Amino acid sequence: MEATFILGLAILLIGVLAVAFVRPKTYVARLINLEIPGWGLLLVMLAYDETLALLTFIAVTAISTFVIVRLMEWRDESC
Amino acid sequence: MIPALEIMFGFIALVGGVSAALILDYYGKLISLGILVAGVIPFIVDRGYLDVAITVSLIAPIATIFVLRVVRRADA
Amino acid sequence: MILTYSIGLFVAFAVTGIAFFALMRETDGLHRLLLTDLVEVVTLAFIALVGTDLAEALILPGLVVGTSELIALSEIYRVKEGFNRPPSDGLQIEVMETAPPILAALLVGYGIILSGFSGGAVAGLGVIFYFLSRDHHERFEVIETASGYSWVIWIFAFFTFMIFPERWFFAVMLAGSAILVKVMAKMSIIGTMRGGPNV
Amino acid sequence: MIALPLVAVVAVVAALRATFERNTARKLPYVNVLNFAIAASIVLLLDHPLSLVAAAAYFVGSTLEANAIASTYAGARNQ
Amino acid sequence: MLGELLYILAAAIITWLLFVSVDIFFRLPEKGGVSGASAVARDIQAAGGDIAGGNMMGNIVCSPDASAGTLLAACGVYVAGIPGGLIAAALVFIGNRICHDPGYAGTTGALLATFVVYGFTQVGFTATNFIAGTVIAILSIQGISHVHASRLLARLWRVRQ
Amino acid sequence: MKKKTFPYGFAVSAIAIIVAWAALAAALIPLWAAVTIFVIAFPLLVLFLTLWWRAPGGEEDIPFIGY
Amino acid sequence: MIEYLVFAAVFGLLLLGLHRKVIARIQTRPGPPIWQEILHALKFSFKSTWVPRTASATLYVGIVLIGIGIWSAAFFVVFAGESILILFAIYMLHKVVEHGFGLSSGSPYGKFGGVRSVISAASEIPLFVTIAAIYLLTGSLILRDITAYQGVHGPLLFIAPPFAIAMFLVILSKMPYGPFSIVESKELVSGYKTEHFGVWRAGLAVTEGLKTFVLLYAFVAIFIGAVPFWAALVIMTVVLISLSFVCAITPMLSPYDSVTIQGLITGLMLVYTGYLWWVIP
Amino acid sequence: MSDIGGVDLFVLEFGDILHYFTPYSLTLFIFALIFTVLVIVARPERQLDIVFGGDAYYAKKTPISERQFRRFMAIACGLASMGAMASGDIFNYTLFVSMVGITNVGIVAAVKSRHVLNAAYEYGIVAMVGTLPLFGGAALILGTTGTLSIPALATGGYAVPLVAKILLALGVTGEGMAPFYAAKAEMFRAPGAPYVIMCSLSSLLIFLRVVEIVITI
Repeated sequence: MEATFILGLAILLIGVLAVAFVRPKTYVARLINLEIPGWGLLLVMLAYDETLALLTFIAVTAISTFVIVRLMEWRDESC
Repeated sequence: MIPALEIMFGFIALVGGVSAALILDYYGKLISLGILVAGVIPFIVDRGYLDVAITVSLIAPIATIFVLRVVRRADA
Repeated sequence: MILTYSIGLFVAFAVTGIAFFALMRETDGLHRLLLTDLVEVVTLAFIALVGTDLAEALILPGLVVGTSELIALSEIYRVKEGFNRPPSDGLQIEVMETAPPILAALLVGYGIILSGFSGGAVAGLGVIFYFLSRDHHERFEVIETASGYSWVIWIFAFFTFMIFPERWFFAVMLAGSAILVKVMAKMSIIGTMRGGPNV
Repeated sequence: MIALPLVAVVAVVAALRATFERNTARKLPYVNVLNFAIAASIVLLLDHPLSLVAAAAYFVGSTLEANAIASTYAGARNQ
Repeated sequence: MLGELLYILAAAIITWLLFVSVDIFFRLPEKGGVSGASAVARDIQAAGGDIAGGNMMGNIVCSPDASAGTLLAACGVYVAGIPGGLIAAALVFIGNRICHDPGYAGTTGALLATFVVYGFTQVGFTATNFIAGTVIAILSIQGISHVHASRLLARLWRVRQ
Repeated sequence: MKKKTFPYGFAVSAIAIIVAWAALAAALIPLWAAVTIFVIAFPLLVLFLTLWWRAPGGEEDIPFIGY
Repeated sequence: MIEYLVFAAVFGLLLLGLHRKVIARIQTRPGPPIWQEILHALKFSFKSTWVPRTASATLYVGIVLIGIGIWSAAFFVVFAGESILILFAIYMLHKVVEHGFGLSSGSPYGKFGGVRSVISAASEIPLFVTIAAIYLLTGSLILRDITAYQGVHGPLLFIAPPFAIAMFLVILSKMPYGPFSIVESKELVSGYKTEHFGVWRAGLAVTEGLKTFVLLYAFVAIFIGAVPFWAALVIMTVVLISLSFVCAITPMLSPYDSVTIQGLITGLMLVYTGYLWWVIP
Repeated sequence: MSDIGGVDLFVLEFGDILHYFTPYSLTLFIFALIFTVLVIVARPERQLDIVFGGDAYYAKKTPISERQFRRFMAIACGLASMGAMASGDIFNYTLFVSMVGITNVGIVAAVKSRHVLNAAYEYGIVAMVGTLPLFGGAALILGTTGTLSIPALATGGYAVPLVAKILLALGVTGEGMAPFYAAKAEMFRAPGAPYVIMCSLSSLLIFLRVVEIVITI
């Protein structure tokens, strides 16, 4: 039971709430809020010393953010 | 890390997280996300994973820049 | 330890409930896609809570699966909604002229040190970031060729494992670097995802 | 060792001020102070040659982030 | 405890003087280096501050300047002595290039600060004093009151002119 | 497939079944092997048999499209 | 062994003929002769045959072979007393075969029949609850062990009648002219069978015969236990006649209702299994 | 091991990773193999589109590039289901299952029909959400028992929580249980029979296998 773990869980919870009940209800706000639980999860992984997983997770999160950003750009361009 | 420090940095992270969730403005959200990262980094460093801290602090702005691309479009 | 795991599980289940509730109420396609991304994070939280070395080994494939599904779904969404005009250049700010090469070089360098899938993801992110700031005169053939060769190297390394187990270190290095190139190549193609004839 | 708690207190103050500032552009100086404090505490937490690099990487990264946000914000306002 | 606090305060004053003079020497208050810096300056002016001081504050936000150089140099001296400070200067240089900053304020500041900090460590100060001192110094500029800080910087800038 | 091949196919599958049956009766092969042969050969037997004795004629056409 | 297989196919077709006969008699029609289905199979096999121009030829032919093959395999599984899990796997995979029949021809009728067969998967779910419950009761899923268990404790039909009813319904949903045979309702011409004519239809008839025999035989083996072969045939006939009664007096349900009712049955079975699980320590 | 699927026929130990066949999983494996071969050799049909009540009809042809992509996806799907049938490790199994989910989407994603794409998208969302209970169940089993090997779990002595089993079954249902989605039925309207068959086959197979796993452990 340590601070990192608890903090991670708290941020995870906050982040998930933030994504689930997003204000204002736009794609961009949701996308930004989506980063919050990621950092919470990072702290949880950190608490268990899962560094390799942590690194990959952060990189892949950025990549999936980019994928969605790309999709939204296509959308803006075509609408 | 002494508990007082843990509380302070944890508090920074929490403030960042909560404000990122509550602020309505996109730029404000991104700035709050930066605050969240600022709170998280000392925990990584404290465990001795300096390489992870370096990578994470380099990747975080990249993710923000990705998001800024759509923020700019949504804003304009 | 037991208490930690229980509390973690409790939060994980609560978070699952919230995420599913939100997903249930959402009807818009893109919002649902974003929420599935959230669900992926929660999934990883479940695995991470186990907290052993094995859990770390399990997170990586979980990540791979999640990303590939996300990419596939976003592509389907694009086609199904008929978004067929590639976006013009988005962000014109000063730092985009200077930052990408340096940061990409740093990330690729670190990725090479890290090697394996993690290194590939880190390096791939760097390459995406670099491509983002450049005109897209990408040489797809080169990327594809590199990826193909790395595949061959990976297979070769695998056979080295099988046939000469005493050369395991060599095989590990070979396999690690091959996967690195492979993943990096694949990820960087996302960076160039600009539609047109190549997609 | 009073330096580290002092820096942490500065960080908390900066974070709070940044959070409660309403104007977007004027949040950034507060965030800048926060970045200084965090970069300092990275080094103070762990006395290791690499922690200098970590501090620099963090500082440069967050400065870049602030720069990008400010520039995008300026660009959006000029339109 | 109290003595250390005094040392930190002294260090804060020293670093404040150091980086403000370097920044002003490198004409940071003249104009915003990137559009973001100008935006910050404009908003500070709108809140009642001065545009010159705002420019400098914006530049500090948007790129590692002399203050960052001072901080990192102090860190470098703390972890590895003079070579550490030089490495910090190199890192600041890279940081400047990343952040689209054509100037050399940060690098110069880091180099100067390395020697200043090292010099002061010989007379009873510790490097940690300087690290904390820099943070407090930057707090005084960026974190207390934007309006007053910008006016103060503008006044100094007019002296330079 | 040519019409001529059907009797051969029928013969092959029938022989396979008979051999497997006999071998099983003589306890030369285990039950599962015989069953495997049956399962593979029996559908072929049925189909080749019927294809062999079916009426000639007919050509490709489109499916049933409604009354 | 092979003689049993051929016998099973023929007897299964005979049972299907009996099925039609009984239905006809209940509806006060004279009905076809009992060996009508066998005659049908033979008749189809003599017809001239080809592959439709739109079909995916390999799949179109291959699926007939697969259909006969899996039910032969199922027959041997039941006959050798292997795991009934395999039997039920084959039962579910039969759905893929139906689907394949329907899709491979390119005909819209066949396609709709195939899609409906996929939708009607709700009929398989009672099956799994039944399996789980049988495992709970007997501690094994090997047919030999189940038979042995019944030798000691008496037929499962009397120990746990609801499962017998569930299995009965499962078989019912595969019987032609039944309330659940939505894949063959008349607006789809012949459902997934529409485009398989001539020799292919004869192969399909063999599949149907084997399937009917195997399912009824499995019902006897699982719920009655070890009986002489002739007695098994008699019981199978009795069960079939009871099925025919049900088919004759119930209307064909719409796809939606069919799925709903099967879902309800599943729910009831789940409740009963839960009860059993509670009672059995 | 309580042999609900028959006695073990074959066990391949590869370090921690384990593959084994019971008569049951072998049957399923062979079925997946047959259909994979069929997918490789079969050409897609030309689906007829008719106007009901009229004489007009036309046959849809599948373009070559689309066919190649879908055939590749169908083969990958077949391989993934074979892997899921043969795997003796719960996490490997879940990975194969989620791969089946991805390839199922891939099989129909190349079809340029709005109905089909809509269905595929909906299904894809469900499949992606399905990974949560799937991996969650596997992780829960690992967390509570410390092992993931099915034979080891089957020997007893481990208290596998019921929740984990339910989650596992739920996840597999989400990944591929074709009939539960009306959406997936729409997916089957896509032309190209051999490939579409693979969707329904793989989802049935993984479901059949998870039944065995859940009863065994």
